[in-house]
Amino acid sequence: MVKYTLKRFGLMLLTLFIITTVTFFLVRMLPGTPLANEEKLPAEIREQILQQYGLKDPLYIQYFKFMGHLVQGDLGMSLSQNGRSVNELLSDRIGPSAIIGFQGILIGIVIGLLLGIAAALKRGTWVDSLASATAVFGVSIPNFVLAGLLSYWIGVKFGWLPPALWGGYEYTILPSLSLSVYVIAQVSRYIRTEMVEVLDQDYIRTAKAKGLAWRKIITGHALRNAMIPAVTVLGPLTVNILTGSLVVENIFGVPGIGNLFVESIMVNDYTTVLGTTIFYSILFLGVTFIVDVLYGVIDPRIRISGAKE
Amino acid sequence: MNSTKKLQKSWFEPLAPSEKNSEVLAPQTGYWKDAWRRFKANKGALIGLVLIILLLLIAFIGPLLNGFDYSTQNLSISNQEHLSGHFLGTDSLGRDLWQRVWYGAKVSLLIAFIAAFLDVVIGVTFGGISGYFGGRVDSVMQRILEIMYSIPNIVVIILLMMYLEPGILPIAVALAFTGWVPMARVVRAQILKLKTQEYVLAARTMGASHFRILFKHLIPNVVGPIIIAVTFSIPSAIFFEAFLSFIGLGLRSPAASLGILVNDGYRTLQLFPYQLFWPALVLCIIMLSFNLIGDGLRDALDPKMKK
Amino acid sequence: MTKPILEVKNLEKTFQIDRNRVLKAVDGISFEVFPGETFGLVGESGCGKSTAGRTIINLYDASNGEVLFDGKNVHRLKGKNQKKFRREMQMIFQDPYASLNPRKTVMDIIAEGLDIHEIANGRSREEVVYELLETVGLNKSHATRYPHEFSGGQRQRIGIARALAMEPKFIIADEPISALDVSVQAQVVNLMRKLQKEKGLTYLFIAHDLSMVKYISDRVGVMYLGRMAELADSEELYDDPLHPYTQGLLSTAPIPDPVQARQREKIRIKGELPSPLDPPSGCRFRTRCPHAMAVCAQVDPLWVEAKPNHWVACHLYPKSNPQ
Amino acid sequence: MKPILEVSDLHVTFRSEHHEVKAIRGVDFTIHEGEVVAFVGESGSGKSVTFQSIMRLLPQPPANIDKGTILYNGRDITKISETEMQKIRGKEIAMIFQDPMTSLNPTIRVGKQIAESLMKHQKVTYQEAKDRAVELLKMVGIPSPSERVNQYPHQFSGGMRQRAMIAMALACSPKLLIADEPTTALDVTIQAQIIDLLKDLQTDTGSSIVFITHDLGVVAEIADRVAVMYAGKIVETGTLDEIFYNPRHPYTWGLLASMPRLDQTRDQDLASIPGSPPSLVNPPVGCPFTARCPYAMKICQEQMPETTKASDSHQVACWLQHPDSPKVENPIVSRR
Repeated sequence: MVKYTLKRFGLMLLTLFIITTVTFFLVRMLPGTPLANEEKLPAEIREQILQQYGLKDPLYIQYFKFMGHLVQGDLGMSLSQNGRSVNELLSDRIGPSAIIGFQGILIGIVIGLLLGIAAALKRGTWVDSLASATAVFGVSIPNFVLAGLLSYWIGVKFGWLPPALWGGYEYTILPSLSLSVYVIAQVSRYIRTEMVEVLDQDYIRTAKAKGLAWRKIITGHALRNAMIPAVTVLGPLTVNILTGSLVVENIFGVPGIGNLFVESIMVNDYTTVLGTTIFYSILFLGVTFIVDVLYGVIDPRIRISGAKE
Repeated sequence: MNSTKKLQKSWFEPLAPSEKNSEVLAPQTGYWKDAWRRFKANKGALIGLVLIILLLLIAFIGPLLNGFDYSTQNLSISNQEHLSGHFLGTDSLGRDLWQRVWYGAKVSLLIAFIAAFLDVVIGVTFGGISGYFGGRVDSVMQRILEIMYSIPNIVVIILLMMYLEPGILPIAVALAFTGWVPMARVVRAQILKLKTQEYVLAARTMGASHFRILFKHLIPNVVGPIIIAVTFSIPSAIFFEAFLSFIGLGLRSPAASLGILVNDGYRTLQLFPYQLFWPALVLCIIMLSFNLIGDGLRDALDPKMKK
Repeated sequence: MTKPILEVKNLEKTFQIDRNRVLKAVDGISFEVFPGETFGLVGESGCGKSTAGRTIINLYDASNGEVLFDGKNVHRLKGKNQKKFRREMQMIFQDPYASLNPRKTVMDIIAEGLDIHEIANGRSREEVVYELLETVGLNKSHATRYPHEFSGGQRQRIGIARALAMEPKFIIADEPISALDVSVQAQVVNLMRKLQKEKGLTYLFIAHDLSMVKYISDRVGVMYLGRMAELADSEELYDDPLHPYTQGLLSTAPIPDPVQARQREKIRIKGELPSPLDPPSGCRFRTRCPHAMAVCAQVDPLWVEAKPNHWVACHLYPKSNPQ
Repeated sequence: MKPILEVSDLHVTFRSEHHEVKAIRGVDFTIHEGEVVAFVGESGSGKSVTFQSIMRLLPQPPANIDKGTILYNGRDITKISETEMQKIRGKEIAMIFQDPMTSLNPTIRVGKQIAESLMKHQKVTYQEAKDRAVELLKMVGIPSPSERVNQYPHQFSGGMRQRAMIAMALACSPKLLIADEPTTALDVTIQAQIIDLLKDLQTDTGSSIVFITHDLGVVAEIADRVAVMYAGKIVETGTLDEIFYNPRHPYTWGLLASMPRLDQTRDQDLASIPGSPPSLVNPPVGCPFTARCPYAMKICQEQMPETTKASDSHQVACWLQHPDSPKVENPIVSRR
């Protein structure tokens, strides 16, 4: 188990290294200069700024410098926001993103779980149909459309919740909901499939033959075994929340990292784009790593034999 | 023996072998015929299929129904929701929305199809080689796949789009850059499973070449999962295309795609919501249809692979 | 005495499980098969009998030792000889569901060998297939159908027809009946025996069911954990089993006769099969053997002819003891 | 001997949207206290379905008991509620299954899986139940049971798992144990060990055992009485000796003759039964064995044969028993 964890961790670091390197060169080789928007600057000031950001060095030197700083957790200075470091920008923006992301995933998982389990237990009934309809609509309506609809109807037309911007808690609700729909769809579909499969297993029949009550079989045997593989869906969900946050934050004007990323792309702020990409990669790789390890911990077949089948 | 009424003696004569019902075979069904039967039984899938066919028909015939084109601006009739001849009204530059929606739908679908095609080519080749040859080749390719899989695809697509000139082909390429990974995983897993099947061993004992085994035995048996994966990669490509346009990295006006239209619609959402509504509706219908068809195909082609 | 058609000499087959573990599936077995006979290879799951069969037909490379078919090493064949070997030796598989490609018609399945080797001998492909279908007790109308429309027994017949299409001399039957229902098993066994008589085939019959192996085979080899424990004529093996493992197998094999079942001496093999990844030292069977001695743990018993044509590897027989 | 389980006219159908499979088509039998009854038949003959439907283990739908009574100790258990049934399952009637790999929950410790049954039926604490589980594991011959009780199923070998299943089934000393092909997935040497174990436990506890198998060799080892099933019906029942040495039904003849015996010489062909069992989607109106029967008569195609008695314990459902039918000698030479 320890060996397995270390191996996963190593692979994660390797992946991170590759992503960082590729992103670095990709971003640095982009057409146009970072200061393209400030062409009116006098030549010497331009020179000075380029010098100051180390952009005059040969690319490989820049790369080593960048990696050196990165290891210390320093993502460098932003090119568009004078005098601010990317770290600062990220820490300013992480709050709103974390709130709506976390709420979105929480709502999604809770509703998705309930819906999926209900559908599996009541196969072929209206609950099942409702769950599959939710699942297919949930994955079919893009979050940028959904966000717009929610903002327009609930925000503008009915005025129940603020349609945009960032203030008190009520401002988090619509963005979170927009993010959660896809999660509901994925989780309910996945849990239903797993649950149906588990309920079909021989050991459920054994439990029944022991005289256990149905409720006990569901909670003691079926749910537990259906949830183990369901843990793996957390990885893809994180990516989805992340993708969603880019547009959802934009539409609702949430001052989060997604918004920062899109803004930085628009103004060619390379260091911020690079920093945000790395931040996202770490987030995603971290979640994947935790999921992998968690899977090993909760499934005794892996925990004890130390190998996936 | 109450029901033993009048049993005639003659009934106790032995039956000739020809009089016995010989073994009855199951009704003759081919794989595709069978799959089509199961697909038809799935109402959702059928609705999806009908919707997408209708939508394609309208996308091609619809624009002929009024005399406008998708790019001509006429500021004097901007933002008109109800205007004779303009079925869906006009946008902020006075362009005909009906024309723009269908033009955009075709562009989005084209991008999706190209991306899906690239997914198949790359994914099947990669997954097939990795799964079939196994051993060291497989472990190296497997590592690559793992790394590709653990990079958030949206980040890669965005970075690529910053690099590439926005256009139909570049966008499709950027989408395929990460899109082939799930396909490769599916194909690899299938080939890995199939190649130890006894019918493949039987072919090998008869001296079949790698080529024959791959193309006569393995690929035909992976076609089902490939089709399913393609069906799901199309809505995903449509989504990402729209997403890119939405954040300003995709196609740009005056070109039209569903993403651009949705994005334009947002600018005027508060005042003219219909400009968001129509393109969004078409976008959702396309996504919904393909997802429904995909679900139906999954049940029909591969009853065991319901994940 | 006639020359053997197949000679297996000290055959070994190992699989690398991961960096540190090696599975010795077949660990140095030797036997000969003579033209026209049926050689039975019997043993429990994990004894290496199927791996042996697959190595003999060159689905796997041999890790050590050699397999001679008609005097030629099957793992070194090239070009024309290779092609000839692929026709002369055929295999029938265990699983009637997995051994036929679900996407192909019976016609294409049976004709696969004909297509690969481009041999229809002047007759049309259809004619050959129809004739083969008749031979195995099916008929023409079955040719256009798909495997899933057939019962297990019928599928196994299709598998046999596919092998026969190559006009082989030698057929390896890898547990051909163990997936079939009892009433259908006899059909397939009778068909195989009929074909053997008509076409002068030689069989290597691999199975775990001792009574069926004994019935169909002229000679039987008993395998345990990758090694050959005993080899003799089937009657001889039944009348006078020498190896304690064979004795145990014979006394535990279910017999459909209550009186015999009650009367026969019961030699129970205790314990369970050790992991093939970590087999016991010396004699592989010693951990479960009622007669195990100190020497069994230290020394591998030699493979010796304890009685004429009756070979065994067990320290109970003095010649097996290398000292 | 007191009857413990009496089943009469049991009909079970599997219904799906497209078709109906009439899996059990009128089955009658009685199990007495302390006896071992083997149910023999090929796959699809309905032997497992019969007992899974008695235990109400089949998901409904698609399965449904259309007709019939099942008396357990004189009480019709088709009429009782699910909660009542739970008190019978595991406590009165226990069951073990074919595949010990999949029949144990992979994520729960073996000891807990045994304890569950005790906690449910005997209202003991978890600790007491676990102590008892150790004893049970010891009883079924598992070495170092106090460690094994805390392990997971994947840490057990196949034979050990089947022993654990048996321990679980016997936890509440059931009156009837249904063993559904318990040795089919095991190697011959392990199979013999499990049969010995079941025999010993049966002698010790005096409970009745229903032993479902397709292997007549196993039947000969363990059974007191035998019921032969074909296409959802019992075609012949009798004592072990009656079935093996004086069988009356052509299907039983065929089954017995198609198995080679260890002392069988090679020159004679095995008697085989041609063809394969009929589909139960549209089962034949007459005797289901007609198409494969060498002695089939016209009446066989038309009408289901009545069950007739060959002796007090021996019943056959075959038209050959009718006085008007031609006399057919049992083709199998009695080997007694």
